[in-house]
Amino acid sequence: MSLTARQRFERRERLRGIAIGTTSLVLVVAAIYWLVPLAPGWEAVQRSFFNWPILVKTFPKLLDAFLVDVMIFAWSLPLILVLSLAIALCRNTRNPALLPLRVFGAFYTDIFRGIPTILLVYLIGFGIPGLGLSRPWNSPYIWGTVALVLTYSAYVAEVLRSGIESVHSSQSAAARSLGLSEADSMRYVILPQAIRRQVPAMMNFVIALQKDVALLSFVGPIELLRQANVFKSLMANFTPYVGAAIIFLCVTVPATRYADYLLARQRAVRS
Amino acid sequence: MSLTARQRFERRERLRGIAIGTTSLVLVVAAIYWLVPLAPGWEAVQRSFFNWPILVKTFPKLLDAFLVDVMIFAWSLPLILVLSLAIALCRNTRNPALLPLRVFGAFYTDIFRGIPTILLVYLIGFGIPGLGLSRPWNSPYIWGTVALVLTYSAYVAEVLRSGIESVHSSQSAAARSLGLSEADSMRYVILPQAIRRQVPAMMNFVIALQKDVALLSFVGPIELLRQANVFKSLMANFTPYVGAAIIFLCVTVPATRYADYLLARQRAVRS
Amino acid sequence: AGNECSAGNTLKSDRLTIATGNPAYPPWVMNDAPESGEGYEAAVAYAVAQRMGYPAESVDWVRTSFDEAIQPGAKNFDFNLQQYSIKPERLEVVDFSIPYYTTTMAVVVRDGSAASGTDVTASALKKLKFGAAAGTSSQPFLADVLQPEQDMLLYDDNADVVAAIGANQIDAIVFDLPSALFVAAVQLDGGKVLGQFPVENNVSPDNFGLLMGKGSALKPCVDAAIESLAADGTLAEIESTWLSQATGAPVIDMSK
Amino acid sequence: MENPKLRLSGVTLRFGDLTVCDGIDLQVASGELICLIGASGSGKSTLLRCINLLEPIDDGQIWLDDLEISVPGLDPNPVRRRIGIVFQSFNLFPHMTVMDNITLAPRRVLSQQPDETAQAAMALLSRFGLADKAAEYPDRLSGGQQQRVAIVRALAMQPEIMLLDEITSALDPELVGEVLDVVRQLKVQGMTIILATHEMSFAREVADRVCFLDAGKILETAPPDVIFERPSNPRTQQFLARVVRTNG
Amino acid sequence: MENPKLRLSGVTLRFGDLTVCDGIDLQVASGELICLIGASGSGKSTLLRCINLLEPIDDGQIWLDDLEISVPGLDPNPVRRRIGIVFQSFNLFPHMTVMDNITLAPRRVLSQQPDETAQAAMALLSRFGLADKAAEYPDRLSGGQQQRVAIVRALAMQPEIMLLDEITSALDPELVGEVLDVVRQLKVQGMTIILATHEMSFAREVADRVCFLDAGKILETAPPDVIFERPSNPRTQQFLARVVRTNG
Ligand SMILES: Nc1ncnc2c1ncn2[C@@H]1O[C@H](COP(=O)(O)OP(=O)(O)OP(=O)(O)O)[C@@H](O)[C@H]1O
Ligand SMILES: Nc1ncnc2c1ncn2[C@@H]1O[C@H](COP(=O)(O)OP(=O)(O)OP(=O)(O)O)[C@@H](O)[C@H]1O
Ligand SMILES: [Mg+2]
Ligand SMILES: [Mg+2]
Repeated sequence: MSLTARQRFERRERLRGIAIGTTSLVLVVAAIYWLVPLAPGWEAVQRSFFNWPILVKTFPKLLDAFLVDVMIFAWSLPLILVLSLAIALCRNTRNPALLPLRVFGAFYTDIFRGIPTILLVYLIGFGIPGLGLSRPWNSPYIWGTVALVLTYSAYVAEVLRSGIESVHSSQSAAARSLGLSEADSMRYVILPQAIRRQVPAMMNFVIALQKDVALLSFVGPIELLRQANVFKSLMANFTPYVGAAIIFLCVTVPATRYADYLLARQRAVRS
Repeated sequence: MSLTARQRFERRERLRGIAIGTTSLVLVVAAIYWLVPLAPGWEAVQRSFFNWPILVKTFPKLLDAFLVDVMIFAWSLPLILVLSLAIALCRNTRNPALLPLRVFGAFYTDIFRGIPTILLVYLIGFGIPGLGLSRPWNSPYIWGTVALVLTYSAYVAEVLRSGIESVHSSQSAAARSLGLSEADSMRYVILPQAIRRQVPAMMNFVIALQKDVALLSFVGPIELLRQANVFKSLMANFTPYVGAAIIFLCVTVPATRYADYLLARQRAVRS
Repeated sequence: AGNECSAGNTLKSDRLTIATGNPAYPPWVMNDAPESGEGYEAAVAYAVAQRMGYPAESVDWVRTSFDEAIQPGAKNFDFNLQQYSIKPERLEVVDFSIPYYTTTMAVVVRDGSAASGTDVTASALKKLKFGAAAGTSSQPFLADVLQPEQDMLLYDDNADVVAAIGANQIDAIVFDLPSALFVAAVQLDGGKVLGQFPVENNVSPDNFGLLMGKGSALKPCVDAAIESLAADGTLAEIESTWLSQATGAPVIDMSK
Repeated sequence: MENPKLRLSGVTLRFGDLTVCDGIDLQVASGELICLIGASGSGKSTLLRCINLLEPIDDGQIWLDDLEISVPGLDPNPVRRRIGIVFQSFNLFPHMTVMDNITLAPRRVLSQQPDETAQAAMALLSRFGLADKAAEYPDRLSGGQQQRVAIVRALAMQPEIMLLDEITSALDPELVGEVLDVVRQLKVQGMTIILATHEMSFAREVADRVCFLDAGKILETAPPDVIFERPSNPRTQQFLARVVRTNG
Repeated sequence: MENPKLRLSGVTLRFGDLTVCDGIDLQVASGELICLIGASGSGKSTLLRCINLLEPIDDGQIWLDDLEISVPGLDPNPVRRRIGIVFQSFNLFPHMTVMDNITLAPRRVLSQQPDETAQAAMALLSRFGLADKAAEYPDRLSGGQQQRVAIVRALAMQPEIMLLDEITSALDPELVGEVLDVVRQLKVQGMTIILATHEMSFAREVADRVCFLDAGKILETAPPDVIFERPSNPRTQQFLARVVRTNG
């Protein structure tokens, strides 16, 4: 099929863009590749951060430790979603009798976003077991997770709340006019739309959570970043962190790309 | 003025809500106040976390250290906003010739969200100065800030991007139809609306940034959380963290309340 | 196992649970393997255990961070050693044994750097930019005793301080002497102990004690064990095996 | 009127200082079709929303048969089941197929069996010529189709009264016809209908009575002939004069 | 036609498989008022967007006076300055006052002095009876007022052609009148206008020529008398029959 004028023009533009892009990429990479090693401290930096033998030596143990992250992540995420949803719903009530819930929701997000997570992890991870719980109920996994869930759900609740508010009130009017209860109209009509709109913002937090699982290490569990930290201390070398970064990127990049792809497809299909 | 039936009903409901709320609050507080101290470990926990003499002794120094946070925050925030805006605009270009910018934007957000911030802080905070910069150009304040800005701008760019995408395309059509350049229609028409919509999400990150300034302490600066950490080690006591939390809350809670108030007022005035 | 003092008072009956850091550094613990008994603290731990009636095979090791060691709940160890300085503030929440090692502070610089030519006097040292590992005794020492003119920088651990001096962000580091010797010799390229602070005059004695939970019933047993180890010269012997002699590091003149 | 299906007495609603419904009295007999006409902002939509309890009224009463539904604190959902409403902007649920849009409420509120609901929904869809659209998402439909789906969705709850709020004003003139046909059908089947509309000619054709609203008050209620030929209120006269001029 | 102000030749636009404009030929003389009519989805809005270069066309050419504006890669902004467009949904900028809505483009694009622009804007606002609304935000205005502001906003750029896309279809019948009055004014002042509309009676009154669009093609172009009285194309006949029936 022969191309129209516009298609030819756009193809030329696209090619030009790719050419410019590739050229500049190559230039930048070449500059980094040739110039950085000329810096006087390059060898030392390379030894500290990009040390192949150390990477090879530590990587398997890092992978092991990553399983702990995966585990904690896997059970924290649903808890965070449930709790943040509950808080967002609290903040969203309109019924005058439910004022206390609104106040509670505002308090909750203010406090748990405002307190440094590390304090919360200490306070809950050490403080609550310190009140006299015995094993297994004093497990740092349990209480560290609680602290993480409290913090993150405060952030995610705000994201959900603005999603809920962004669904036009006419949708909820339509749902309630059919006789659906508040709960049903929230569940079937408002939330599905709200959540869909907030996927990029939620992805931000999923990625951050994936990394903040490391906060649990303050109260004991040895997960990926903690393991990298141990290796760093032991070997006085930062390469294990590079190993950790590789592991994280292998998980988060495909996840975000996939989420973006789903969103784009959804946008293309609908509307 | 006499009240209508509805007003009477709503006032009754509201009073009932306040009554229930106050009662449950009192009950919960009372339960905590009377029951928690009965726990066998309460005294130890209190000594470790809520130690009045330690709080009094450390608080002034914590406040001093907080100035460092304020400073870093003050110069990081504008940098983050500018950079994240640039990235969001890159990701948002539609021009086929600008494909490389889009790809760059996607790369940037993927990488800098995906890499553990601590690695970035080490890599940039120690690595770049280690290449052979001399004082003052190797300052941890400079390079730590760079690391922080790179990470945060990746997150904030995603927030801005979804804000920009949420402004209906008819707005940009209207702007461009008047002959406004792409840049002008972005600046005067799209961005003001996008940013306004994303205020709650941005607040999330402003609050998180306020606390994550602490990441700079990995490369030397003694800010609030590091100072708390020093006191914790010195005194084997977590109370200084409570002091730090109080300071943070004193800043973040009024800030969020104020942002919420502005948003609510805006919503009431407009539409 | 266990002698009449310790029996029945340990976490696990007939076994002694000892904690150290994660990781544990040389020269205190070699190769991050306390079970081998190699390294000063590993050796001391086994010696103390021995005196308390626990042969090596009755000893279990666990790892804790500093935070876990001082948290208010039940401890998962009988005693914990990772160069904990005995400080009055800490005694409020944990117990310490009598000191098993006393050391002083030392200054590490990079050989050939401008700072390596500094006079070993307090007034000359004050002009340097110092760094230290946060949470060690170095920080209060710098803040209260030496009081350098420029703000000090603090780091998470020795590795980070070493990186900072490598990046030329600081001129000098303060460590306890054994750590200083080890860092200068092993971790830091061309590192050098510029000088050590005098032990006398109460300027900087740093006493390491075994850390136990507040009110631990084991404290008298542990104290007795350390006392006897000190008395019969075992401690000195272990020290000479694992800690390099501090010869060659000049004593810093605090009066100038 | 004896046993009116719906009775409004002194219905008043304020938004802050603005009185949007101002002491509205109205009785609607079973099977009657009432048209509300009036300028934009005169309160037509708000009145319909009040009847459906989407806005709690400040004063006055609303009876449905013998039940006072305006009692503060009354559970509105059983009432809303009996009153269907269709909005100007359709308000279909964009994330659900047409079928799900229609069957959601019967399933959740009337606790009907899924297949039973689906059958009933298909029957309704066929009746309005939409049988082949059951699996589509709303934004794949034309405006007229969307509006018919919205009507079907309300009918699926088997309401006793239908409130229709300018259901044609978002449609292009070709599509208006198909939606108005649906209203004619409903009337023939004896549904009680209140219809807010700007389609004067349609109001004239189908209404049993027409109410002219202005600034929240019903200024005139009369059979269409009377309203359109010899309106008694000067404001009504003025309004109709202007509308007829531009509508040509 | 000699020296047409605007000339379209074979304008074609596809969205994927859908050909929305299908070889459109049209010449518009200076000062002429063309009405585009046709069913929803026939491509009226899209054609106007093509002329304003909001959609880059796939094939064909568009000339404004002697300038071919459809050249790929041409900077569209100087062209857009000369062509004003007003959308069905107004698309005012909600975060700016009426005055800022109007003066933004003159200030940024024509680099006018702020006070000069403000004066010109006030003059236009007064002409359309909006002088007292200059400081309001758009959502405080009625639909008719918003639409008039949108027209003023386009006029403030002193365009040579105005494209008006169903500018009355979001308005209630009383408001329609005031907006149509504006169009009559513009025509009197000699503006070249292309107007997509469903208001047949208005098209008939003001148009110099009417184009009937169907499925992206102009099926018939003729003076209004001819189109409305004796349309030659069967599809036009059918469309008009249905529209006139429901429009009563
Ligand atoms: N939630 C609200 N808050 C404040 N004022 C409102 C609200 N809803 C409606 N109004 C006001 O109430 C008045 C009546 O609005 P309503 O929508 O009922 O008019 P209408 O007769 O349906 O008009 P239209 O023909 O444009 O649909 C208007 O002045 C409107 O601005
Ligand atoms: N961005 C787009 N992508 C895909 N299809 C589109 C797009 N914009 C418009 N269309 C399609 O192009 C066709 C013509 O649409 P257009 O809006 O031009 O019609 P119209 O004549 O203005 O209709 P109306 O009277 O409803 O305004 C429609 O079928 C529409 O679905
Ligand atoms: Mg209405
Ligand atoms: Mg259109």
